Amino acid sequence: MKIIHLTRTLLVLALTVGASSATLAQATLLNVSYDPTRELYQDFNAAFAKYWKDQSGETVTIQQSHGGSGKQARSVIDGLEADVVTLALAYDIDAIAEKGKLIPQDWQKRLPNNSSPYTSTIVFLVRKGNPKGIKDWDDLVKPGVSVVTPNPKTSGGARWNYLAAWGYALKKPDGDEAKAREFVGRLYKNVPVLDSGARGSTTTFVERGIGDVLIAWENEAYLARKELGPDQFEIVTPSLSILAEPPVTVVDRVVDKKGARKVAEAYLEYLYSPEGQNIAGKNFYRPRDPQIAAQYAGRFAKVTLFTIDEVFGGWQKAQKTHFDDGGVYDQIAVQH
Amino acid sequence: MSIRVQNIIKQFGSFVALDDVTLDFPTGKLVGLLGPSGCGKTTLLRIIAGLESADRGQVFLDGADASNAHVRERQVGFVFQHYALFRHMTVFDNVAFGLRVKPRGQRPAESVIHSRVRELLDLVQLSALARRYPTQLSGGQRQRIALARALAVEPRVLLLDEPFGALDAKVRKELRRWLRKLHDVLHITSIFVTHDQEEALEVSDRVVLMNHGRVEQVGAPQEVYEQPASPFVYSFLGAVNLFHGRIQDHHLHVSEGRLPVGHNGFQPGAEALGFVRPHELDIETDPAATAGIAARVERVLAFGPTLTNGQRVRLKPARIRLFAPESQPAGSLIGMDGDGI
Amino acid sequence: MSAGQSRRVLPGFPLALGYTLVYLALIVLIPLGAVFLKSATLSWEQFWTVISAPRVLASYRVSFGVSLLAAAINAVFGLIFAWVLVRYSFPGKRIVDALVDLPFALPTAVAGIALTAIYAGNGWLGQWLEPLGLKVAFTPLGILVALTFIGLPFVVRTVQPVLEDLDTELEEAAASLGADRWQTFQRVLLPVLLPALLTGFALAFARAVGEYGSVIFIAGNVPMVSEITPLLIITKLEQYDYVGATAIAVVMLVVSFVLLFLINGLQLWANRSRART
Amino acid sequence: MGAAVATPWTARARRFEENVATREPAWVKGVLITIALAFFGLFLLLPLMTVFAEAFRKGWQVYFAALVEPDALSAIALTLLVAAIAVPLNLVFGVAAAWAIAKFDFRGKQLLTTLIDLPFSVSPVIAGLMFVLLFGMQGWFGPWLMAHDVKIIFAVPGLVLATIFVTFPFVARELIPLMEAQGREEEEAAIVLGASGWQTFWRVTLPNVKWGLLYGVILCNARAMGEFGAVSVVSGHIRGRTNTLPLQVEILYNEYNFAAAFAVASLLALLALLTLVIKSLVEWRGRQPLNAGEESQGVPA
Repeated sequence: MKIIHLTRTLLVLALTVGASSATLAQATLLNVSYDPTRELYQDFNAAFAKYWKDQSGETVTIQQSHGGSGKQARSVIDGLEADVVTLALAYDIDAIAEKGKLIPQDWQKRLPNNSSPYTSTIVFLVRKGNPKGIKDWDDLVKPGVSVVTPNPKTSGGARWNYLAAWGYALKKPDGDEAKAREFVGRLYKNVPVLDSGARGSTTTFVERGIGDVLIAWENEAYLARKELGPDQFEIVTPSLSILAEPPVTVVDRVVDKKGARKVAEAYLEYLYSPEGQNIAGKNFYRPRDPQIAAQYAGRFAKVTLFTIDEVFGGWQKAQKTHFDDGGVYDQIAVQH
Repeated sequence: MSIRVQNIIKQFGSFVALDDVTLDFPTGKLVGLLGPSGCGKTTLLRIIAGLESADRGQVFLDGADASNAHVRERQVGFVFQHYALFRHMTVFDNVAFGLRVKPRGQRPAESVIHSRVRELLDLVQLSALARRYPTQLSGGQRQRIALARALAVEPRVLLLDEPFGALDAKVRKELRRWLRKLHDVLHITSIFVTHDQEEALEVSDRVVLMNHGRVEQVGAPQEVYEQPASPFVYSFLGAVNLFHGRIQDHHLHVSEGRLPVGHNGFQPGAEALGFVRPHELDIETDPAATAGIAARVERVLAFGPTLTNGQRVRLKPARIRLFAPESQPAGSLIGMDGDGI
Repeated sequence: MSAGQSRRVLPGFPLALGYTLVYLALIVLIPLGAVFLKSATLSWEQFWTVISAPRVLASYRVSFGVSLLAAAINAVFGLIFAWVLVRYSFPGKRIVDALVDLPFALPTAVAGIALTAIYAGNGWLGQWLEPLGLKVAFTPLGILVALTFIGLPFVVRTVQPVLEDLDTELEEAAASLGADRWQTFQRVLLPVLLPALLTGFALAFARAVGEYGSVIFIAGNVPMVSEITPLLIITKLEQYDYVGATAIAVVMLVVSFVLLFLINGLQLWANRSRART
Repeated sequence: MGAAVATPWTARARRFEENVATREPAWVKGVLITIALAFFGLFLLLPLMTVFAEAFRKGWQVYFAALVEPDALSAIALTLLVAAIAVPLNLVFGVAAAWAIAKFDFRGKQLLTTLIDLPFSVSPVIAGLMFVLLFGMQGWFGPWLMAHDVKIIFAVPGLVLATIFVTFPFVARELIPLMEAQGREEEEAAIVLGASGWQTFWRVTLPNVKWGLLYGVILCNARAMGEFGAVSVVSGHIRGRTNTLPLQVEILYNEYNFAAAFAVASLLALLALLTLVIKSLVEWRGRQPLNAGEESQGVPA
C-alpha cells in the first residue's frame, strides 16, 4: 500500500511540475529557432520585452530554444509548444504546416518579404593570412583543401551552403547539371567533419582547428570573427552566392490554444520595425528595410546573389531533388 | 504440547517428498527425525512449523487442527540449520527480536524484555557476548544464540533443523550433550532433524527413521538399534554385514558356506538376505569346523593377538536376521544365540 | 526447498511481483513495443530498403566494427588492469581502483567534450599526434577512443572478482608440475578467467554499440566514414522520417536483445565455472 | 551490470606477491604496472583533469559566473528534480523486483530478470525515440495529451520518463544477486518469531541489503543526473526550462562558451567523483562485518 501511495505522490508531483510550467507559459513566448541566431534573439528579446511593456503594460518573457533547423522543426511537429518559429529555411516551416498541421499552408504570405525579416548569404571563413589562397568556390574543390560544412541532412545552413555551391557551378559559363553535380561531389570529398548543425561546424573549425575553410552563414562568420579573434580569421566573400531567406511565423495552433496570438504576432512584426531591423544588422544579418540596410551597407561585401526560386524552383523541389533520402546528396555521399 | 501429523503428502514437481506420513510426537519428549538427505525429514519439520504447506493431510497441535494456521499463530520455535541469525543485530537484539515484534498490546515492557533476554543468555551460557554481532561468534555460539532466540517467545514446540550440521565434530558432540541436558530442564516438546545416526541415538527420547518420504520405523533409540524393522534401518543404523543367499534346511546358503538360521518363515529354496552386526560375529579358529563362512585373515590390526596373517578361520553369527530380497518389513526374523548352532 | 506452491510463508509476493510487472510494462515493454509496432507500418520490402541502404550499412560497419575493436582493446587492457589491481601492491592503488569506475559515473557528454579537447588537432595530445600523421578526433579513431573509455570498467569489474577468488593452490600445483609462469597463465589461469573475460567483453560491446553522448562530440559524423548508427536514427528523425528512424532502431534493438541473451548465458557459464573451481 | 564488485585491499595483493608460485619476475610486474598505469592515465585521469583544467582556464571568476548564471541554475534545479523523481521510483521498483525474484520461486523468473536488464543494452537514442513515438504529437497518445493539455514530451515528465528508462535496472541489479545470496532463512526466522510482513521487511531484509541498496542508488543517481542521449531527444532544449546539466553543457559548448561549458561539465565531474568516493566507502562498509566474521571463525565454542 505504501509503495502505491508513494508512487502516486511522485506522479502527482511530476504532473504538477509539468502543469505548472504550462501555466507559467501563459505569460511567456517560446521562440524555437535555429543555431546561429542565439545572439540575435538575445538582443532582440530584451528589446521586444521592453517595447511590449511600454505598449501593453504586460511583462513578457521569451524563452529560446536553439538547434539544427530540421531538428527544431521536428520538435515542434512532435509537440514542442513553440509560439513562434524562426528557422533557417522555408522547407522546415513547410514541414510544420504539412506534417504537424499546426499552421496554414500559405504561412509564408502572411508577413512581408516571404516572411523573412532579414536575409543572409553564404561566405567563407578562412584562417589568418588565407594560407590556401581561397578566393572563390573553385578553390574549395582543389585537392588538399579541407572544407568544413555541416550535414545537409540535418542542418538548414548546410543546405544553403550546398545549394550555393551548386548554383555557382551551374551558373559558370559552361555549367550544366552534370558539371554541378561533379563540382559539389568534389567539394564534399574535401569535407573531413560533418556536424549536425551550423554551430557545431563553426566550433570544429574555430576551436578545434580543423579545416582550411568554413562555409558558413555570413552572420555566423562575422560573429565568429568578432567573438573568437579578428586576428585569427578572415572572411572571404565568393563572387556568387545564394540569397538565404530565413523565415519566421507564428504557430497558430499553439498561440490560439494559449491565447497568445496578439503578443506573438507583435513579436514578429517588431522584427520588421526599424528597431528590429537595426538589431538584425548589428548581429550581421542583412536588414530588409532599405534605410537600415544602407546604414549597414559598409559591413557587408558586395556579392551577386541568386535566389532559390530562380535556380531550383523553390524549397520543395530543391529538397526533393537534393536532400531527400536517395536524392542527389545521398548519391554523392555514397560515392565518398 | 503434543503434535500429530496425519496422512501428510507433499510433492515438489514430480519428486515425492512425503508419501502419506502419519506420526505422533508425545508431549515433553525430544524426538529425532533421522534419515538420509532427501528423505523428507526437513520438509516434514517445515510443514509442522508452517513454513511449508502440505499438499494433503493435517497437522494437529494439542489435538486441534492447525493445518491452516499461519506460522505466527502456531507458536513454534524454529532453529535453522545455518542459524539464520540477523547479522545486522547484536546477540542481544537477536534474542529480543521475537518479543519486540509482538503486537503493541502483547509486547512486554523493555525492562521485561531485558531481563528475559538476560535470563536466556544465562541459560545458553553466553551472557558475556550480548553486545557482539553474529559474525563475531563461533559456529557453536551462533547455534546456542539461535536456540535462545527461539526460546524467547516461549514456544509450545521447539523444532530444530539439523542443528549441529554445520559444526565440526568436537563442537557437535559437546553441543548435543548440552542440548540433551537443556531439554531435561525445559521439557518442551521438541523435534530435531538429523542425518547423523549417532546424534539421533544419543540425544533423542524417540527416533523416527525416514526414507524416500516414508516412515520406516519409530521407537526408542535402543529399540530401533537392536530391532531394526527393515533392511534400510539395519543398514542405516550402525555397521552391518550383509549375506545374500538361499534358505535350505535351516541354513542360509551363501557362496562361501552356510549359516545356521534355525526356524524361520521362509520356504525352502527361497532367496533371503541375512544381516549380522559385527559384534555378533564369532570367529571360529578350529580348522575342522564346517559351519559358518570360510574366510582367511588378510591383515591383523593391532587389536588382538589371537590371529595371524594368512590364518584360515570361519565366521559364525551369534544372531542373524533374515529379510526377503525386495522386502521392506515383510521378512521374518529369528533371534539365536551361539549355542543354538 | 521452495516457498511452497499453495501458500507462501513470506508475504508480499503478489504485491511485489504485480508492481514489478506493471512498472516493467509501463516503462520498458510498452515503449519498446511501440518501436516495433511503428516499424510494422512498413512492408517487409520497404523495411529492408531502409535498413540496407548503403549509408545505413556503412553506419553499422562503423558502430559494430569500432565497438568490437574497442571491446577487444578493453578485454586486453582490462585484463592487465584487473591483474595489476589484484596481484600487485603499489602506491596510489586505492585511488586507481576507485577511478576505474569513472566512466560509469561521468556523464557521457562530459566525457565527449573532454576527449575532444584532448585529441583535437590543437588539443593536449592532438597537437603532438597530428604531426605524426595520427588524427584522432573527428575520425573513426576518435570513436574508438570514446568507446574504449566508456567500456573499460566492464571488463575490469567482471574479471577482478574472479581473479581475487582464485585459490593460490591452482598456481602452486602448476608450478610444482614444472610449468613456468607464462604456461601457467596460458593453460591454467586463462581458461578459468575466460568466461568472465568474455562477459566483460560482451558488456563493453553492448554498451559501445548504443553509445551516443560521448561519440557525437568526437566523431566527424561524415556519412560512410564516421557516422554511427544512433546518429543516423537522429538524422532520420530530423528529416521527419519517423518510420525510417524506427526501422533502424528495430535493427539495433534486435542486436541488443541477442547480445543481452548472450551475456546472460555467459554469466551463467561464468558463475557455474566459478562454482566449480 | 557486474558493477557490484568489491574493491580489493592493498594488503590482499601480498598473498600473491609473497608466494613463489604466484609471482612474476620483477620486470614483468614492472611492465604490467606501467601498462596499466599508462592506460589509466591516458583514458581515465587525463579526461578528468582536462575537464577541470579547461573549466578554470579563464580563471575563477569566469568559472563561478558560469555556474550562477540563471540558465545554469535552472539546469541544476531541473537535473536535481528529475533525479529526485526518477531515482526513488526506480528504488521502489528495484526493491519490489528483488523481493519477488530473490525470495520466491515462480515460472518465468529468469525471463523477468533478463527483461529488467533490457534498458542497459538499449541505445539511449532509441530510449528517447520510444517516448517520442508514444507521446509526441505524431505519436499514439500525443493528440489526446494535447487535447487535455498534458505535456509529457518537451517537459519535465518526458525527461523523467527517459531518465527512469535508462536508469531502470540499476537498483534491481544490485539487489537481486545480493538478496538471492542471503537466502530466505532470516526472513523465515523472523516470521516464525512472530514478525509481520512489514516488520520482517523493515527490520530484517532492509538492514541486510542497505549497503547494496545505497550502492545501486548512487550509481542510479549518477546516471540519472548525467544522461545525455535519451534526454536530448525528448527535451526540446528550451533554455531555462527543459535543459538539464548535460544538455546545458552541449548548449554552452555550441555557443563558443567553452570555459562555461567546461565549468558546468566540471560540476558533473565533481558529482562523478563524489559518486566514486561514496561508492568506495559503501564497498568498504559493506564488507566490514563479513571480514570480521572470516577472522573470528576460529573462535572455539
